Amino acid sequence: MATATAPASKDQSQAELHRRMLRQMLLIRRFEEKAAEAYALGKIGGFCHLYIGQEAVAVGSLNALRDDDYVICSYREHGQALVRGIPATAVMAELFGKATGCSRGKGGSMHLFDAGKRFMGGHGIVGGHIPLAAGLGFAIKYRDGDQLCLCYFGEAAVNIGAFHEALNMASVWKLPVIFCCENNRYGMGTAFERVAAVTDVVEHACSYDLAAELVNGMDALAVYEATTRAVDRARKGGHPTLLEVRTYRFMGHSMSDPLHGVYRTKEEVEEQRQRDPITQMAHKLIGDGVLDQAGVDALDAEVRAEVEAAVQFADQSPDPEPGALLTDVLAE
Amino acid sequence: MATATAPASKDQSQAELHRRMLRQMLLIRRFEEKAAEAYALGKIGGFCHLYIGQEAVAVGSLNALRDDDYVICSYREHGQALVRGIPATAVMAELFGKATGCSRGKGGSMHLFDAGKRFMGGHGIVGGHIPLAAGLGFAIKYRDGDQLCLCYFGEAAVNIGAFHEALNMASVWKLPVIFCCENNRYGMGTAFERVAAVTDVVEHACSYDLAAELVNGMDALAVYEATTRAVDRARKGGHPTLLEVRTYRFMGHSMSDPLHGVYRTKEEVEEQRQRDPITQMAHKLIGDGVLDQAGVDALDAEVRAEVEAAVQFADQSPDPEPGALLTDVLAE
Amino acid sequence: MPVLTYRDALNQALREEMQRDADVFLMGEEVGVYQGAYKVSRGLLEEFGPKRVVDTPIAELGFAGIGVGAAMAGLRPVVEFMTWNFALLALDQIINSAAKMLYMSGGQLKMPIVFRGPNGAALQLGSQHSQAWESWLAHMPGLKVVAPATPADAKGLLKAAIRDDNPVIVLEGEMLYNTKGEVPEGEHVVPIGRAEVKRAGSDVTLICHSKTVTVALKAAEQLQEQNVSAEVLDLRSLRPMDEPAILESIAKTNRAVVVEEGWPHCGVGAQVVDIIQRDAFDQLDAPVQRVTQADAPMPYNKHLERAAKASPEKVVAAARRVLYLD
Amino acid sequence: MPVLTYRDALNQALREEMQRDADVFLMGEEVGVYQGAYKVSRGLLEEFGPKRVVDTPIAELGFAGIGVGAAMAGLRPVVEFMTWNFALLALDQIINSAAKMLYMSGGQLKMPIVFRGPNGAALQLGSQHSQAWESWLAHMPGLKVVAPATPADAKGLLKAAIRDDNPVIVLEGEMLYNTKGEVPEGEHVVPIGRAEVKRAGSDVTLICHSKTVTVALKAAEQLQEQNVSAEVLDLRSLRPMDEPAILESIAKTNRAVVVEEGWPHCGVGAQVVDIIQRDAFDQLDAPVQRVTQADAPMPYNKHLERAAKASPEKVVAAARRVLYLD
Ligand SMILES: Cc1ncc(C[n+]2csc(CCOP(=O)(O)OP(=O)(O)O)c2C)c(N)n1
Ligand SMILES: Cc1ncc(C[n+]2csc(CCOP(=O)(O)OP(=O)(O)O)c2C)c(N)n1
Ligand SMILES: [Mg+2]
Ligand SMILES: [Mg+2]
Repeated sequence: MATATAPASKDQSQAELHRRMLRQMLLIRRFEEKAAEAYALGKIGGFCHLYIGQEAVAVGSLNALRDDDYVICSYREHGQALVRGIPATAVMAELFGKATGCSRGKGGSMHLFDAGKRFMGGHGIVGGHIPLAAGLGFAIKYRDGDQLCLCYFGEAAVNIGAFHEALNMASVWKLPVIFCCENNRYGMGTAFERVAAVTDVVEHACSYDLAAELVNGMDALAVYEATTRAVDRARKGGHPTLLEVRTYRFMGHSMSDPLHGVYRTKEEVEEQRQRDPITQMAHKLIGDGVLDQAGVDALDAEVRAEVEAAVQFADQSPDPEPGALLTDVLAE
Repeated sequence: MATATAPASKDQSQAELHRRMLRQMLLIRRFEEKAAEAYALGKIGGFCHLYIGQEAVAVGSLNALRDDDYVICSYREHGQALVRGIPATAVMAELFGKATGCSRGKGGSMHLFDAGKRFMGGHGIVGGHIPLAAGLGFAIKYRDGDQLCLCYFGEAAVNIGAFHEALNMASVWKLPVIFCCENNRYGMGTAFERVAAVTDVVEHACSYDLAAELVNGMDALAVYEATTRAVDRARKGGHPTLLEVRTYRFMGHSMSDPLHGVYRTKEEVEEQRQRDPITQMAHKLIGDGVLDQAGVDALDAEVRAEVEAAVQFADQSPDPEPGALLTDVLAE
Repeated sequence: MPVLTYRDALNQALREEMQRDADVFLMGEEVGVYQGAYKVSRGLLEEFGPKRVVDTPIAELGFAGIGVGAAMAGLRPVVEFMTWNFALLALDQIINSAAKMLYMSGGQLKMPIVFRGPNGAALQLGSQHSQAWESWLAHMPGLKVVAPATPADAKGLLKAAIRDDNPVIVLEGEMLYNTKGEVPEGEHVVPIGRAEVKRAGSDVTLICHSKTVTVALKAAEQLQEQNVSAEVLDLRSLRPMDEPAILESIAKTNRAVVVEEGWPHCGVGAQVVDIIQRDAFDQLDAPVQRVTQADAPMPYNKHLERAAKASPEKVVAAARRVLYLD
Repeated sequence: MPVLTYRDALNQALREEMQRDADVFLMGEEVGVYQGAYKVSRGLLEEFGPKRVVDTPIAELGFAGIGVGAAMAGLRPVVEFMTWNFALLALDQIINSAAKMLYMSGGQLKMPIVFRGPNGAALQLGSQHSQAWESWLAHMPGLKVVAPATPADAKGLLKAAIRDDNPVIVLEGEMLYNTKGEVPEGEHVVPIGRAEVKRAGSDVTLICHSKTVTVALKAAEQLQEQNVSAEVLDLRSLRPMDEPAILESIAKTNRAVVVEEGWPHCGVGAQVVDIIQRDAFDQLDAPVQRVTQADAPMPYNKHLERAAKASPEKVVAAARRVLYLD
């Protein structure tokens, strides 16, 4: 994930970064589309929360990290898992519940893990992983490391106590943590303004003396830049940051939720789709001369093949052995 | 508790109010001193948190309320119970665990209740009663009442999730609640600045769009006035308020805690004692010509007698019947 | 008698009680605009308006406490947890505020509140979303705990819960919401604390509740084919527990299997065993057997999940063990 | 062998493990500057500094989660709850994060964390501060749960807990902190999962743990005067539970009384009963009896409180019942 920026080749490496970011966004989009198909076919079960519409957030932010930084997410984490470099095969196999999945088929869509990639999970209790993020930051500081922890959560998590307790301690102890709130306006079927007294999430930074930034989450580069600033603060002295990234989810809350539902209008969703972060990024890259349309199409074809292969891999992978039911309950 | 203010006798009724407030502060002080004695004698058991030093808060705020308003407190609630009009006899008997206590001997120092006086308890889990206060406000609003709920808690409760969840909902639903934070600088042995990223509690009002005021908690009249303003806001349209009342506890955290301990200096306690809210109030009343020193002494003698009688009452009262162990577990 | 789903039976109970008593209101996540995460509250916002059907933020501890506060003032809140998994965050309010309020106030403050929502595993929801909390909740004095298995009991027990002056925990089953059954119209209140024989039998008693009633009934059918007559006793209430009904059945069969959804260690079934061995020791012809969830967090993979859950096959095997048939 | 208080034995365990392994740290309310609410951490701040002895805000859910996060990164946190009553607020992190992390990550993330603090009633602390949580915690797969009764076990089990790669719950007793006993110096690790006979006997087994060991030992003395020889079996670990030790004792005495601090319904004792009746059915000469806390919240009044708690008298009476002496 580390971005090599030798001064001589700055433009080139930047073009490379942008190209990679577009590819990652496409990978997420195609992956999620296939996941939806597989869900409809009953190959994936349980709750499955797609990331379509929010791709710029994971892609923009994770590219600002180093490989030895920690990442921790809510249950809407397919995108982050892919960008972090967990192979699409292992992520798809996990959704299929297979032994080859990144959590050996025991976690599922909401609990993707890859300890080697310092991807510390998908977590299912809203807000529950925010203290864990502070704990990862605590461990870094304890060991005098210069890593950080990037933590993703939805705006609805701001209403729950764990968020506040964790932000306060992260600030008191100056932990190297970036709290990245993906404000997609809704928690399931509830518009944020119906349940939050103050709808600018960044406002909460004042109560905890955190650095804060409000970011356009439909613009991967804006997210990249804001995260880079937050990363700098975290590495130098561990000042934590609260990022509020305004984004939108194009699909229902989970696979069992209709596309727009009663809580938002079809028109609103259509309007938001006009701001598709992938189209915008592709447009920019074409404008910058980094890629032409054919180049974009080629990238898309590439990721489609990658996702197709992932589905096949997942489909053909074995289920966990029956004995797996009782392993991993306790470590030896 | 309601203050009758017919215009003609405004000065007189104000003098009356101030005299009553001084008497109430003295009552708390003498009550607590006797409670400490009784504790040393083993007549009172368990945790016992004295209110000495903070008298101006309960007295200043509760005098701004009506009889049909709700009051709810933490475990440090002897003062509020007395000002609310629970007889000293019933409060002392509760501390003694007697059947005549305001909670029939089953609650103890931390769980004083008087439903008739709308005194909705002492509660023992830090922050746990703050949502209950919002619920009482919810019920008032549900019934289109013009009452309100006044809720007391310490500054350390600001670090716990329940505080945040409750304030947010109270604001979203515009509940008639006054959140009165008694900031006495310490939660047990922990100075607030060691555990809170931002030490001005009022700052949290911004995150929840609450009205807020910072108040000198050593000045009963300042507390009275600030509370009156908050009461007005609550009755008209139910806008909730966060009051931060700066005060100080002259004694240890509870009876088992030494007077100053290792977490604060003897000098600091001595210095704070110079700001004794009772001395200040007496001084003001003498200056205003409401009372002379003899008048103050007479008040003091009166409350001493009242407290002495309370101790006797408590001492002579019977324990609950053995069968009480298994009653009140469920309502019929 | 009309045939309703368990979901609609609950909906009917809520609607009727809200019509009957203006102090009853419903609050929780997604109960209003969204019509309920599992549609139990469908139509209620439209009928009763936002004052009585209150959408909350995701703040289980906070809104449970608001419910308790409202009950202190005499309202009769029904607090919905989207699932009981999330109620873990609200336990302080359920236990320390609701269950103890009457006691620690010396009998002054009643607590007419209902906490309800789906409990236990559904399908492939993974470790954090598949937990059955009945033994925890049943442990607590000051609470009542019910776990209806059928649409009729769902309606009748929810109505009883709402009318009760104590905090009542209603454990529903996501997997039960679509099941159908006859439901008496109007006034149908099932008293809390009474078990019911769902199928009579004479050789062995299968003691169960909630989702495991279906499991036990299927097992009873399979046992019938093996010429074993199993009685299926649905506890319905877990606190208080209907000890006389348990003992009566044991007096008849002298053998029992307890089936529950939760984990084995300190589960509700252990308490049932304790009651039986203590008060029917001399009538027992074999040790009581238990069928529970595997002693592990719930795995996501569907085969592992199936293997983790109580099943008719496991109940049949346990019954054969208590009958010394294997 | 040196005689230490239970408090100092715990302190010694913490100190030795912190000296031994730089990844071990202690966090919680008042553990540092204040030297511990019950002085278990006395002197540790001075020896190890504020990096390793961390005073937290009152935020049980948050700091428990920070501990879990630190353990995910490989540190070995010891999280102190001022009392387990307050840990109710942190259960989501203990259950949903700590107990399930290894499982739902498919074996990738170990969870070497200890949650400890006093559990159960002390004296006159009232309803919200007098709760014994062992049956709740013992219910959960993914946790280990220990409840030492003596200074030696306190040291040995805490050391074992800190070295364990799993989340271990250490239930201490406020009423035990001042009790004294011989404690082996240095390397003294009591394996988790092993009960211990604290007094040998042949007529009846008194099964107990933590504070109730003292109660059972006193009862055994009184029984001795009545010519009844009682064996006192201290479970020490509640999860895993030492089933062989229980069965071995029953094989000898054929009779048992289970004594616990918690409430009766679905308590730990019910599980012990289940184990005994299932695996020693034919050896039992009488139903197992239980002595528990009264099925009510804890009252403040001292006489009522005394009546609520398990006592030697109640244990003696129960023992006489299982011996058919009354
Ligand atoms: C504590 C808790 N309460 C309720 C839920 C059920 N639930 C799952 S996701 C969700 C909405 C969360 O919204 P948000 O945080 O905005 O994230 P988004 O889904 O928009 O990414 C809810 C209510 C839960 N998982 N945890
Ligand atoms: C959730 C919880 N954690 C810990 C405690 C133990 N405790 C009781 S009072 C207290 C300090 C509270 O301080 P503050 O809120 O400032 O109130 P004060 O005592 O100063 O009035 C603590 C830590 C508790 N009762 N509840
Ligand atoms: Mg959202
Ligand atoms: Mg304080």
